[in-house]
Amino acid sequence: MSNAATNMPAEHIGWSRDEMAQRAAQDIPNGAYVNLGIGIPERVARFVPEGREVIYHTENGLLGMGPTPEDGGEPELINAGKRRISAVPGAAYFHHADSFSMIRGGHLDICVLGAMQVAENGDLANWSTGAPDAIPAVGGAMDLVAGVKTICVITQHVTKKGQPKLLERCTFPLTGVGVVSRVYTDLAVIDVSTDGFRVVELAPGVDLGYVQERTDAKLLAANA
Amino acid sequence: MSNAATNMPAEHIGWSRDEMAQRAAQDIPNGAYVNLGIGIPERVARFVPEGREVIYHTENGLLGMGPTPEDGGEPELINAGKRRISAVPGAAYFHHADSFSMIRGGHLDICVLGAMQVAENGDLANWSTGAPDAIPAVGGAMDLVAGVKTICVITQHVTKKGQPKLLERCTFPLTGVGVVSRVYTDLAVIDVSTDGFRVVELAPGVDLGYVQERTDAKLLAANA
Amino acid sequence: MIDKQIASPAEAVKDIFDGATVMVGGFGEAGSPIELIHALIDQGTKNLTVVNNNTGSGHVGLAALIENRQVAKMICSFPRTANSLVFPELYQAGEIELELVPQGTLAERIRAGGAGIPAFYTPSSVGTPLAEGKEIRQFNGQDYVMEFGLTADFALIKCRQADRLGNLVYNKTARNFAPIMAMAGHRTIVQAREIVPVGTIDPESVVTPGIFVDGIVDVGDPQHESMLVAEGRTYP
Amino acid sequence: MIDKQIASPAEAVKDIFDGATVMVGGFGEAGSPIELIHALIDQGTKNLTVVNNNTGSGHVGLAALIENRQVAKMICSFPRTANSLVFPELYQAGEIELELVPQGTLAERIRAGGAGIPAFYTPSSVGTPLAEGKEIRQFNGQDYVMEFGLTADFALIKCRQADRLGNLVYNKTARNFAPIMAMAGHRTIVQAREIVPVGTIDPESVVTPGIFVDGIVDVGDPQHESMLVAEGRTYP
Repeated sequence: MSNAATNMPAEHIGWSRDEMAQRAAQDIPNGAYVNLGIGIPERVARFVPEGREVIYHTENGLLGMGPTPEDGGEPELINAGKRRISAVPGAAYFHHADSFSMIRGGHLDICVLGAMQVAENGDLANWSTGAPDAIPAVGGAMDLVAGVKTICVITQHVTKKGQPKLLERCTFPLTGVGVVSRVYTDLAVIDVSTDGFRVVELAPGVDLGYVQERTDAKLLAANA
Repeated sequence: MSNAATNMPAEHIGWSRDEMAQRAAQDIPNGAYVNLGIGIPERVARFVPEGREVIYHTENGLLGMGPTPEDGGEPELINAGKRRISAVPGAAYFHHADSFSMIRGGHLDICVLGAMQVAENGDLANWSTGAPDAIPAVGGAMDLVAGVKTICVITQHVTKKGQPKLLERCTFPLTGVGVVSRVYTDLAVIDVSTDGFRVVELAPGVDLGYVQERTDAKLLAANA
Repeated sequence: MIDKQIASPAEAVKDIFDGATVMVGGFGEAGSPIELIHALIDQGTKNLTVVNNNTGSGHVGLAALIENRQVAKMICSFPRTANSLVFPELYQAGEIELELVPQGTLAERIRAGGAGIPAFYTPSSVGTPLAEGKEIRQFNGQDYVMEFGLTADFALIKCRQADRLGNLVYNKTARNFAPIMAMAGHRTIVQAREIVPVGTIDPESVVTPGIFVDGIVDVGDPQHESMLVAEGRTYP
Repeated sequence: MIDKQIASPAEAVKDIFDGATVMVGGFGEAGSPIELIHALIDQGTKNLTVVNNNTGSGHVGLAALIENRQVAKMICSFPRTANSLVFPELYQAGEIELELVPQGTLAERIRAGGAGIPAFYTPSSVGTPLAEGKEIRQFNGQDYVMEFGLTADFALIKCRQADRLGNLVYNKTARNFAPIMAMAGHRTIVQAREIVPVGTIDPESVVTPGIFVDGIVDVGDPQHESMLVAEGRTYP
């Protein structure tokens, strides 16, 4: 199935990165405590609809993360991606053990992460390709997927080489077992249901067959 | 051995409560972090020699406990005995888990406690007589003896009924196993050594035989 | 907008159900959320398991809740104190259950519960009756006892200042169990002496970040247990 | 009188011995005690086990300590970052050991070590390669992995303000691992941007009480790793 994808310039079909982030932002309710991963997930914060107040957590010790500061910021106010950030009024600083108590203790509502692979049973792989010469690095990903109530993934539907990232089973080392609830790709919004991947929404101009061709697991239609 | 004690008015021989506290205070070095139990141990703070700065911990959440306030104090500044206290400059407040992390993690240098019984192997019983109808209550005693580097006991040498409190083995339920380093009684200062109780110092007018008569374990002389 | 303020203690406790586990802040009277406890007495919720270091004093606050036969079980470290009259009598009559836990183990169990740690090992109580029946395990040649994390359906606590987001700071030794109970309570209700605008509390000095707090009630001039006891007051 | 002040970074690190385990505060550059690390490079202490979330960047600070072949093993969660050049090369050459730990588990292990907890259970990493070879145990029908508390011979951290008793407050997200490393270090050395008279720091706002601190060095105008890296600086 995956070969078909390589014949298409994926960037011309489906949602852009910002549109993926915007779509994910629609699902974040007022009052949610949210942790956003590095990359496309970070963009979600820009698109939360007016009128909703969302509190952003960064696992290096801040609740109430604000946008990138216009003045360039300061080296001791950074996010988990080590980028300079701001803090909103009502923020709180705390140490790492307290920060991961929030995560592990189930106090955060939503975490939006990137992914290398997502399996139809909700398994997530996003930290290592398992290549023997790679420098392994995991950060807080395993804690986030183990602790946060709802884990969402934002990812391109296929790799740069056109390989599917949504699979029956992950082939890369796992980050967590059965943890993903919903996946936002450039082609569709897909829930991990007890029956497997269920397509909730398709990007404009994309049909189920097109997405299925680029997915290495069976996709269920929204109303199936 | 214990019967002899009942024939003597113990309060006329040996150290007074304040003298016991004063003697214990001599052994507290400058810079020590100290937790003092309720009762005679609390008095130790009054007698620490001039020039030594000692930081007092109260397990309900304060490092830098000061003396009883002259103005009567306030209901939200109390010690572990629920008595109103003051805080010295340089004090710090913290929550209960942090407070017992200090204790359990071995960060406190000295804890001075009262005792019902002390055994020659360092076992301590100070929370329950084991009477079936008693309301059991333990507080922080088991944490303190398990965690603080040096555990000292201040106690009358015998009970009000003249029964020895220093024994070969405790008969009451234990607070901790092999935890006591030194005992300050009204009659003597006694170390718990690998060979058992060793008398370090006798109260004025008290000889070893007199203390031995009131002890249900063998006492070693200081220089033996 | 997020606004966790609740109009009254009565409304704040209305979801507490029969049979719930309720953590109640305070060490003695310091930090005791007495107005929330009294609202729970007014509500009459029964068969509660209550977690508190003590069992209250006199005939007000936690002692009154126990006296009103709303508490089936206490989990605490020191159930008798100078003015504790109610619990000892019910306990000796076999009318209330007691789980006695060393104070540091109680604190750590609550913190673990809030931090998603199901169990941990501690040296406290090893070799004593309070370790009987529990798993003992050696690490580095020393014995430790396994203890379980503790969570609760509700936590009722008291603070000095709160904002609408639930950021809290406390007053002196009234802090005690409140920050960890706020973590361990599935629903944490706070009575605040003062509710201040967002941004008032220094982010460096927040003790309980708002994520742990679900509801805040303004109780600007709380009663003091020791004064009520000294006056011989009872509740209700 | 208690006075934990030490005259210089060189004197502060002089007891660190070959083969010691050293916790180094900081998440990336935020909170990195760069002057203490450089003093350790000057001293040349070898065969260290270093605990830090990362492995430094460029050729200064922690990266320079590694580059100077003083570190035998790193315990960390994320050993490669944008400007981390030194560790990857040595690791791929098999010249430095790595114990990779999920970030939250690393934090909890350090906190446990400082709190006298020898081991605990966590859901993080269950079902992944990082749980392989570790004890898995069920609580309430869910799998958890057992992890051990972590202590160190020394902790090197950075703070915003200190007093002579060792009470500390931090600056924003530079707080990160410092308070728990202060607990877990048998000897905790702090570089402070400012040393203030006792009584200056509000007792309600102290983050690290002095009991966890052994030595304080005044480093009033610390270097910033990112600026040094941008300038292409190396150390020594």
